[in-house]
Amino acid sequence: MARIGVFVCWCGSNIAETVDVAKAAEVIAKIPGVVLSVDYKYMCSDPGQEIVKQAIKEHNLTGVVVASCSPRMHEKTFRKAAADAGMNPYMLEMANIREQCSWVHDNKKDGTQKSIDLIRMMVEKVKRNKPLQNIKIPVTRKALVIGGGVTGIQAALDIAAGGVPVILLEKDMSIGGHMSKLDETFPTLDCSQCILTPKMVEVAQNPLVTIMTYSELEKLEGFIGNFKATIRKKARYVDIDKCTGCGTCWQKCPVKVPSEFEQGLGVRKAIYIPFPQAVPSRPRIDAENCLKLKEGRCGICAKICPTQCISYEDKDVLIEEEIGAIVVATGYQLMPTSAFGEYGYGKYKDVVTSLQFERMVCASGPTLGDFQRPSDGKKPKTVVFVKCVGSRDPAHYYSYCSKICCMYTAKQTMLFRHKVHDGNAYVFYIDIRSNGKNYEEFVRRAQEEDGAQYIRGRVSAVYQDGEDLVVEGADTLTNSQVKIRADLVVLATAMEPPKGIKELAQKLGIGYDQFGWLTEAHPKLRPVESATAGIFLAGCALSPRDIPDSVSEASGAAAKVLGLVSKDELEKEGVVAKVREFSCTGCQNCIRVCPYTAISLKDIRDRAGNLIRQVAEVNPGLCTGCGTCTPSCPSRSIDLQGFTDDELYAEINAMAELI
Amino acid sequence: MQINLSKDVDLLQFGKVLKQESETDVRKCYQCGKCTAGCPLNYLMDISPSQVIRFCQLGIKEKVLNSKTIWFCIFCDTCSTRCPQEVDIKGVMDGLRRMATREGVQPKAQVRNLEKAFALMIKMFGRVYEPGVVAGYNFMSGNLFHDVILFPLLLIKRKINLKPHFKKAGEIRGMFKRAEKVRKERASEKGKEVVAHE
Amino acid sequence: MNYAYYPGCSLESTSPDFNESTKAIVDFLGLGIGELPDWVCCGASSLHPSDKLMSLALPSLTLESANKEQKDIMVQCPACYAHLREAQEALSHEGHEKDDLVQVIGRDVPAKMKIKHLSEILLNEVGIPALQEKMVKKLEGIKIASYYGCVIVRPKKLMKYDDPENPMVMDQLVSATGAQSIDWPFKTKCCGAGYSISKTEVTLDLTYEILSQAKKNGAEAISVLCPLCHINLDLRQKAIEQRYGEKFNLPIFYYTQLLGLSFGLDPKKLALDRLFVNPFPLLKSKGI
Amino acid sequence: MEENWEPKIIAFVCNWCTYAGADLAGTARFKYAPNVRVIKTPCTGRIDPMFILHALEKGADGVIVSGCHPNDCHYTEGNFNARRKYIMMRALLTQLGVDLERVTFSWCSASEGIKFARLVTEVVDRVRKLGPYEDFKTLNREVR
Repeated sequence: MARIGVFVCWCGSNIAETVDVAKAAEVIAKIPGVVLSVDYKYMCSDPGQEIVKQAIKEHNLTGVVVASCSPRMHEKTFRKAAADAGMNPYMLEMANIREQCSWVHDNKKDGTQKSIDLIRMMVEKVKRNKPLQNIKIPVTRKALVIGGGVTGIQAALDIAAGGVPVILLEKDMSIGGHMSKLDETFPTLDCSQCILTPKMVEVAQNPLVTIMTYSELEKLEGFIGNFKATIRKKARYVDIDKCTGCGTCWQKCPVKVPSEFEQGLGVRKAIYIPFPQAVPSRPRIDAENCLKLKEGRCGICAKICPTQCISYEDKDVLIEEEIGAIVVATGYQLMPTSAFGEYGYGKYKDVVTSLQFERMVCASGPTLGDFQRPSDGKKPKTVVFVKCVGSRDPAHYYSYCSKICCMYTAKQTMLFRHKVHDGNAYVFYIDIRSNGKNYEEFVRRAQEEDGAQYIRGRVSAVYQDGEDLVVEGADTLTNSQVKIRADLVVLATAMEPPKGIKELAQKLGIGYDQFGWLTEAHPKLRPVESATAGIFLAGCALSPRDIPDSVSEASGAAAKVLGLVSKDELEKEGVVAKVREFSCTGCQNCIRVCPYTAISLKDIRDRAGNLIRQVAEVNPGLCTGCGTCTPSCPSRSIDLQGFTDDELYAEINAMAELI
Repeated sequence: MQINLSKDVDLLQFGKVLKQESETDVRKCYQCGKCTAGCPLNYLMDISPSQVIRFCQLGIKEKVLNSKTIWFCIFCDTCSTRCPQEVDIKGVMDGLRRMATREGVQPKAQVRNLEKAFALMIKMFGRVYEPGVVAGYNFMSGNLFHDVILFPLLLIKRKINLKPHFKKAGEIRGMFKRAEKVRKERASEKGKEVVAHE
Repeated sequence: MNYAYYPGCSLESTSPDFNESTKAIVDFLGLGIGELPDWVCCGASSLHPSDKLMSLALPSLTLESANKEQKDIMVQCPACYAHLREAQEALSHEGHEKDDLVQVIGRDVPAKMKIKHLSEILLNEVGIPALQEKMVKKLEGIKIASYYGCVIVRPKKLMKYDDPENPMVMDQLVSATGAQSIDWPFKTKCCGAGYSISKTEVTLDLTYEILSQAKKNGAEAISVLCPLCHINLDLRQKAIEQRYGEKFNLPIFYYTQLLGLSFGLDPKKLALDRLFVNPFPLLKSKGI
Repeated sequence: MEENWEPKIIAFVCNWCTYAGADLAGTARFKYAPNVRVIKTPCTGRIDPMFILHALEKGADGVIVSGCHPNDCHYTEGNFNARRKYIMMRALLTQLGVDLERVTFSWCSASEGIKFARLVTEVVDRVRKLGPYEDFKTLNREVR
């Protein structure tokens, strides 16, 4: 038989003014099961809490209802008090007779009546409450960072700085990402290599960081604190532990291929490192183009390799890792010029992407910084920069703004003018978005000091006319058409999610938007978390960002990871769903509606191990207690503890009879 | 130029009619100017296509209905094809022309006479009898000898067949009448008086 | 294949050469496409702006007769093509517009039939291999710029013909003949046909650009699929040369004529003699 | 209709948006009709259509279901599930001959205290016009 104690609070005059607390307590006392019903001026005060604790002990109460302010205010306070008095905290409920009663009604009769009802409802609920235990989940003290760009590198460094081992996973053969391809960076014009390569070395040398390049996530199982990641190390045909990176192989290799790192502007060999500062500075053989692997001819590299580290029989390897938390920093890719018909579908050599431009001016680029245009090596004197190519174009491509183009275009006009002092730089823009520290000043500098000619309007078409390119644009400020004969056209093409991102997101069980950008748990308050517990997001994986934003998000995500793995056990509220196995039919409705993939099928076998049937099983680690599964169950076999059908129906009954 | 938006403009009414006529939403336009940039006839226009859209956004009807631009537009559709915001600029020009016609605004370019000539031909013969069109056009535009030099050439090349052919002419005349009627009804629904167009 | 041929007014009057060459190759290929009986004007672009309703009603009549014959429609003139398509759209979507239309025509018109341009039919339904089997002459060595004009490719949603920025249908047919179809930027630039009569100088300005671009890209002739484009580039080429003091002397072929030549048809049947810019010197120089 | 009858309204709300909204109505002192009794659930996704029927059966004259706005759900998609169920529910209610005027579904965020206050008053007025809800109770009696 339940022994409920009820404590009605005056909250000074806040409640007492419109609720006859004494009368309420008195009426409630008559409810069967209520052994004690008192009122007090300030329940939340220390003496107030003492009253509760004492009562629990003296009357050995099985449940408590505190009728005062909103549970959002003091539920924790009172549940702690109850726990201190040796009662299961989930056996205490609050009736909200302040925010939802005394403060919104001014007629004392109504107020009192409503308070009595509200308390009554809670009493009926508490009678049926079951003691719940908070859930404890063990945590693996190891993190996985997916993506070895500047974001991933920063996240790995920060996590390692917290003393936690990290695996830095990169699908390409070197870490460094897009930033390693840039020449100089806005708004400070310091050289990208100079600030990035030290970080690359630092992360490579950090004993807590394991870098896995040319590897991808194959499979992910488990849940927060307890992930099991399967990683595919793709065949590299070079044993990077034995290899010294001496470079004899790629000097001797006869095959020349356009270099991905140089955006197709330079060449590489079939065995190669992408760029001199690559980390690890170890080559790989590109199987599509290697003569040995294609036709069985050649094989020079293996012959001349001083350390015998090349093996043409190399195969992909699968590695399993226990992981506690994951940071996804998969970055972006740039739309190629070939996507844009009005700009020549990439058939004009001298229409390039902004990233190609970076390589053209970069001192470590294919021309070693000597500024030449791709078609004929001529030094361009007139360069036209076109912004919002593929961005802000819902009719054909993407509706979003790629965010960084305004800034890097301004930067590129400067780089150009520093190479060609008497050159003309034209920039076609719709709006200039320079909201960042020293950004606006930077854009002004490009125009005022480096003489970039900004034209407000879009470009309708670009076509080859003899040696030159003709740019047909508009200047909407004078409302005139403008034609420019240019030597080079640079398209600030849109940033888009990298290929394969959706597949990866599905492996991780995290959400993405219609474009493929990963979605954060909350756009404002949980910007670096995914909806799946234990998986965090940073950088351009979420949407276009510049380096400062990406790096700060990396640190943010790292902090989240450290917070998570800092304890050996996670503790979370006991309000989770529970399956009644005997009646579960395994229809999987709950599995379908669960937003957190917290429910799965479990086999039930007899002693002989034969499968009898399958039933739903809730993973308390993943369950957030939303209760969406409960109404979806046709056989009433899954129930949300703390808000069970039993408890809620009791509330309904109590209310309906009384009011 | 000064516009008193709070006084001179009936944006709602104008916007509604324009949307009906052009089946497109000018509010989508963010003035990137790509339409102007690609327009083959911009060099003849008094205000650029993107400006026309802008004035429409502001609801300044007089300006657009009295512009040369709407009459110079040749419907090559380069603008609409490349517009990033799916604004059918051509459709807007088209709609504005019809609105102008309805409100009896005198066209600011010569093209209309040609249309009338065409319409006349079709009424008469059911098919366009091109020498007739040219003649009719010249007559209306008061430039009787325009292009006449070309006729001998055309004749030599047997490129004009001189006998007009009568096809369903009667029926079509009937259709013109009914079209007039329907237009009147629609217009009266919109509570506008109609300047019939023949 | 079950098409009826809708010539349209231009092909009837000012562009008989297009008309004849079309009939010539259609017969030669034995596609069995006869002319659609009692078709009427499509109310082309110059009626359109002033009178939307009529510009939909007229082509509806043509759709109706095609329906009577239970045939799909084969068109050559892009303007007609566009207007038939528009009428079809209007008729196949319930709503205000359709109601008005029905009221004007006096009855509802079912418009389920296919409407296709001959070039599409040749490329997609006959197919290059089948065409090449029938080819006896290779037009080798002629550099030809395929010029589409605006109407056939725009608006894409309506015409569904080919990529408006870089269409390839005609290019493929032209290179099938052995001629070299060059890549150039003005394939779909407007020729100003709408002003051919009312504001000729405008047309001249625009066509001049097109001709000179073609020449710059090494074209020796231009292939077109639109009667109005043809008039402007061919008939008015002299005027253009005078206005800008620049000689072009670019023969303007209809793609049907080029195909006809490669089929070894009689130039007279293809009405080559009707072109203003005499194509024969060029053809001779290439030994065709 | 019995003397001085007052409509009984029961409101099923989610913890994160509407319950907080109701609290805000309190802290801001927006007055509303006292006829409503709020039952808190973690998420509208938890609200079983049967709750609504049960409430009506047990003598409620009107029901409010309210949670986070679309896309604001604390549990990302619980409220969409709720909406789907509610659509089904409406069909069911009409089947059963329950006047849909008695069951109100509304989004109400944690910042919309005033909206909650108005919602309640509005529903109370509407139900007051409809009069007490007897059908199910009589039905029950017959069954018994």
